[in-house]
Amino acid sequence: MEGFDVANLFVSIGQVWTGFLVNLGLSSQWIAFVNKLVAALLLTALPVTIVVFTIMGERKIIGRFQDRLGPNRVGPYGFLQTVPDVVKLLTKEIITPTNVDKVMYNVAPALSVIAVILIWAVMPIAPSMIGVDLDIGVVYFLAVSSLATLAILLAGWSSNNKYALIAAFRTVSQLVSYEVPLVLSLLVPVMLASSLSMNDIVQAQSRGWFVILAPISMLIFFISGTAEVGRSPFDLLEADSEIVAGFNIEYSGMRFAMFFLGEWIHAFTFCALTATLYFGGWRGPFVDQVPALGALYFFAKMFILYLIHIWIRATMPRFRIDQMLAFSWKFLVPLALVNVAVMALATKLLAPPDLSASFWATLPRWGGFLGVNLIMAVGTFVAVREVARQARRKEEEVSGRFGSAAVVQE
Amino acid sequence: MVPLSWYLMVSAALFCLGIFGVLARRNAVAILMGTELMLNAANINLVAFWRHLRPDVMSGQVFTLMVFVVAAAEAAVGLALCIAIYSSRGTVVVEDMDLLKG
Amino acid sequence: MREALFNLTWLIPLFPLLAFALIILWTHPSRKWSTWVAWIGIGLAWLLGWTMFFLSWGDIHHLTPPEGNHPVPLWALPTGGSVLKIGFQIDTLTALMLFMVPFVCLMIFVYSKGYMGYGTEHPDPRYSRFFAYISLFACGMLGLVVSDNLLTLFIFWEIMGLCSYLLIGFWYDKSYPDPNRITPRQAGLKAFLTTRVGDVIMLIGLLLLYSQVGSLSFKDVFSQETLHMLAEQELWMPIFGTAPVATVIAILIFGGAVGKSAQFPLHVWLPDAMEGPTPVSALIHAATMVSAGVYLVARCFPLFMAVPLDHGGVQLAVVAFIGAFTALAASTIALAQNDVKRVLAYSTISQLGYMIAALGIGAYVAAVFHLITHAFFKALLFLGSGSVIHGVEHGHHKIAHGHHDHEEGHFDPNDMMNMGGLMNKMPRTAWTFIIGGGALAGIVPLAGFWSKDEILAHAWHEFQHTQHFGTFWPLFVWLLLTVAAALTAFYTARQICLTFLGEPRTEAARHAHESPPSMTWPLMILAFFAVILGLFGTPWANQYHELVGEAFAATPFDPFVAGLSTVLAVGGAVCGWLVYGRAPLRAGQVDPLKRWLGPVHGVLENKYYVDELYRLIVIRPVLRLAELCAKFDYDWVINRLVNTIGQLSIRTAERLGGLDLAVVDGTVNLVGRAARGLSTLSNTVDLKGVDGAVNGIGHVVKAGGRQMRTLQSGWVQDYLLLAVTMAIILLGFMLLVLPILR
Amino acid sequence: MGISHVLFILFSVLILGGGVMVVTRRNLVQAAGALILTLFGVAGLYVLLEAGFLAAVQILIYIGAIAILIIFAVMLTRRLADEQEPGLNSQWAWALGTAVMALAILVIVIQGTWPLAGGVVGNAPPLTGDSTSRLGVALLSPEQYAFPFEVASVLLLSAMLGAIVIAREKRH
Repeated sequence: MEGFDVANLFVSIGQVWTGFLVNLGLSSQWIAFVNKLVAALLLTALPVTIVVFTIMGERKIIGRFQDRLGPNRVGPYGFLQTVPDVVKLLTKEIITPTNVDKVMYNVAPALSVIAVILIWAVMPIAPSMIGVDLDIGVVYFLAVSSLATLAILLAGWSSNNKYALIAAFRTVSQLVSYEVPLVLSLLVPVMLASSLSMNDIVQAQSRGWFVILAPISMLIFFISGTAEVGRSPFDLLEADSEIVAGFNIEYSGMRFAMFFLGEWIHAFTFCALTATLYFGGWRGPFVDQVPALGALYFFAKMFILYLIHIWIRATMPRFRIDQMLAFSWKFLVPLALVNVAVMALATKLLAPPDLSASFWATLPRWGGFLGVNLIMAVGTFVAVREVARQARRKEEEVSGRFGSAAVVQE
Repeated sequence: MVPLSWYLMVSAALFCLGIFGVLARRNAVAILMGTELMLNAANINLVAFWRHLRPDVMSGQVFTLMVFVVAAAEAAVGLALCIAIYSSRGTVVVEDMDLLKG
Repeated sequence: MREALFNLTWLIPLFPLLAFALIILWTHPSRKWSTWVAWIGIGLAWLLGWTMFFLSWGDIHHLTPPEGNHPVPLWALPTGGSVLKIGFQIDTLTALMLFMVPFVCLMIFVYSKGYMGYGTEHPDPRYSRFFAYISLFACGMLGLVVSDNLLTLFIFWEIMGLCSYLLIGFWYDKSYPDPNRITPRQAGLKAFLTTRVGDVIMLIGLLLLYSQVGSLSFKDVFSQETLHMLAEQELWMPIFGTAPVATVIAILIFGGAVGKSAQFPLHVWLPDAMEGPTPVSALIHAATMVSAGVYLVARCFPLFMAVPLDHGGVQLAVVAFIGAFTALAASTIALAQNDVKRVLAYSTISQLGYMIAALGIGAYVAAVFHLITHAFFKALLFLGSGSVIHGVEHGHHKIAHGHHDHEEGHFDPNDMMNMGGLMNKMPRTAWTFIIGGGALAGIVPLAGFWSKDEILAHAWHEFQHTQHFGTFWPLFVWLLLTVAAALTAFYTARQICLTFLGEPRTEAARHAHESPPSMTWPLMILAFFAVILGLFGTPWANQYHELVGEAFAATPFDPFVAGLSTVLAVGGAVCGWLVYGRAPLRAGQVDPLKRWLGPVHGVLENKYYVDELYRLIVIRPVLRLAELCAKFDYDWVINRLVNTIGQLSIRTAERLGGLDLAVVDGTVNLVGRAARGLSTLSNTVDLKGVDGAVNGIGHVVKAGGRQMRTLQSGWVQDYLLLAVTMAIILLGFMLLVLPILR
Repeated sequence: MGISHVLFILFSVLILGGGVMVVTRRNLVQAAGALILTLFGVAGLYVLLEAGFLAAVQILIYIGAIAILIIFAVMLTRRLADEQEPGLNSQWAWALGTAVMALAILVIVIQGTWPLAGGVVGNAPPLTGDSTSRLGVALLSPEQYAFPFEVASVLLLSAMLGAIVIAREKRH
């Protein structure tokens, strides 16, 4: 117990736990095995635990946004509302419609949760606190999150329901479309850190967060992440006014809850990823002295980003499907392509960060990157304005020619 | 370490499954799946040879990546063809397509 | 600084290429933007080109080939076993070409704006496309000039071939009432196919070179060791016997030059290529593309020099002979042409013959000198003729609009017989044209005189001082070229007189007017250069020699030759004036030359019937062969074949059966009835056995054919199954059975 | 027999079982699902072969893109009647014979060079350095595979354009 160090909280807890196992008389192989098992369990439990709080928090906050109280019956200020909800979902009858493809119907909800939880395996939560520091962490996360697409497709198809199938088609086209700008914007932090490992990317941000070096890339990532998660304004996968409910229309009870769970975990997981890739992850003041603080910073950043998420959700109306696809292919993808090219050039031209250099010596580099991003932003703005003007001109031409008819139609 | 021959055997079996799929399935999309199996079998071989014989030269992995590219291109074009054929003939059953009959 | 600038060499062809891409992809809807993009592209190339030229003038010793050139390696492609290096280079020859090519191109680009009718009511419908094509064309020529290896040279060479096809056939929808007259579409095809013959020969040469040397970069190929090695090695060929490899390669590469530079016997495309718009004629067929052939020979000159004549190196003699022959023959044809551009076309062929012949007798500097001066004054002449045509066409439009009567079914603005008296209507065009004509004719002191004189002097000098006395070819070349010089002066005078002097012979010529400034300014600038360029190459202070010919001995000034050529040029011109200028032709009057030469004139007018000969011995057999192949393909497909064989077999079987019957019976009858039993038996055997067998074969074949038909089920999987099964059986045989057998 | 052998057998079962289902299932969506199992197994083999990047890319490209594309195509070209029709064509017995023959030849050849009885422990040279970064260097250095890499990108682009052109609905 003499080595217990509050600064290295998690390491210390690990030591205590290992000591406990040694006392039980286990061999070192078994200890490693048990440790891995426990770590996996904890990593699985972590997002599932967080989601309980985020659901509650989101409902409260959205309530405030919409000028109402939100849940306020169970517990103090309604803070325990989630508990009866979960109980209700667990105890509901599980209905399996006839003529469904049994295997896929049952696999799909689980897959949708697994795909999201697997991402947490490479998430650096605090210094030296990461499930597994894969040297291809970023590619791993991309690969794993592509499974969520599969889950949705399988669910939609196996339900043997037209609406579910159509919803699945729409969803998949949305997810596939937004995966392109997502991956392209992701290349920028990878280039800046010159590593695919999540841990290395966090380490590389010791001299400043990547959001300062590459704000446009961060915006693209955040927007397409929102679309990947399928939250407002991209929540077309459950556009109840158009396709009844979405790909999960035939699911009930716990199976439905799994989709629900997967989506919510996915939402804040993306916030966590944004925090890791662009906002320095667990980096913050005094982390080098007190590593345990890292987890605090990490979760704080994640929740702040999630707050923005909720804010957007409460404010923005839903996209129409063609608008949504056009936004990805005609705006985000070209911008992301230009962004990658320009940032690659900038990374090549502006000297790589010298960790020993003083803060002031690194300023020109930051300034250069910021300037480049500013130029891109202005260019984008000008281009979009020009396109919009042309579209308006064309529209005026048309309405000038068919002016009365258009008015009548409206 | 698993010996090289195991990988080769699995890959050979997968390849022959692919051959069978390509030759015996009626549906064009299923035939495409068969080709994917064959490509994967080749990939297993490439990576296994890379790891067991020459891990210092990256040719094996590079070739695998090239096969990925080719597979993606092949899937895109092949499936586009399937859809085009379906929209013009109403079927993707290969046996129904015999315009070249002698 | 200098090094850094030389490293930018690769940008020179890039600018026109970018212009091409920009126009094709984006700016083509706007004529204004397309014009500017093309101008800026070639203008930048011109600025860079002249920078390189003047830099290298100050750096001659650093850049003199073959050892000293400035390479700009760009890219190394791993290709199988070897690495393909692609790059650019600057040496003195390249620098000189960079002086000429982009500038002349720029002039032509500026001129094209007016010629293609920018800003008028009837601009060319494919105006922007025209600028895109000529930009790509300029890219091809510039890239060819700055290439540092024969492979990229060949690639750019082919880009030019493509562009010439596109540009000659630019007015592809044009057709003429006269079915014998070649249309632009056919002319483009003809140019493409004819040069293709030369290109294939050249490609074979390149392959042979690569197989021997293992590299195509100039630096490797023209190094002393390589040349020595190539000269030593012998190559055996079926008909020609053994020859040094260098000779074979040189002659094969020269084949490419023959095609591109329109030398006999592949010259037929160039006159017909005049069907394209006139700036294209100037661009392709005077200043740049045909120069490419000469440039190629000049570039490969070390290879041509590698084997002397007494070691079996006939390549230079071949070059000299073909060049001289072409020079003379083309200039005689030019005498009898009436199309203003066609005269120039044949004169181009003739002048290119001059250069080739000069290279053939070793007058490297003189050839390059003539290449440069000729490019300027021939571009000037072509553009001038374009201006004339433009003016006459406008005159024609004016009267056609006024009267609305098309008395002649088709008016040909190119025909000199329709012109006359244009001197007063288009003074700027006329004077610049006369300057260009003087330069072409070799009048002192215009550019053409100095360069032509140097070639003739070199030939004479070579004849007098040649090492291996007894070879007559320098004298032969000299004679041919001297005669050609006199003829050149004559037909130039004829052309000027017919076009500009006398009275207008048609209404159209009467209403012609001067072309817009964007057309006349290039003319004047080019005329300026046609005057002064020769002064840099006088025998007393030959800058060209200093620039490109360090390695060669200077040609001494020879008053006899200079005097003779001056007398011949002036005499030819005076003759021309006496015939056509003193008493100008009136409308409808017959060309006096036709009277005097009689049937010879007909031969000349029909270009020695070379086209007809080609039609007879090449085109028609090829067409026949193609028809035969088509027939075979259509009629003799497998079903038909099988059925026919089956039927044939049945019929044969019947015949044979009958024959057997008759023969056997007859024999039996002749021998006697004693053997009747035996013969009956024999008969039976024959009927059943032989007949049956023969019939059976027929049946089997027929049935087999029917069976084979079902093989062609149209199911892709059926074919696949067969192919895969066979492949696997073969594989098994090779992997499993063959080792055992072995 | 170590953990890697167990995993190998697991993945092989996944691969071959999936493969058999791919070629025999009448329901094409189920066949596609089986294809995904196979692809997973192959990714697992990559992990065993210490080619982690390839494994991730296999999942990303094959499962995330190609398999989904295939399922899309199945759904877009489906007729309800297809479910009752046989999945195999009339010559499937021949095809089976050919495939078995091929397998026999391959097994004999492999057995001749790398015998299965050579032991359960394979000896591969040790892996030096980070193979992912070495792969990246190999792909982008001009003297190695930069040119094939560029050609591959051109191939992808042209395939994409071709697919769009082919599958686009003709507008009148």
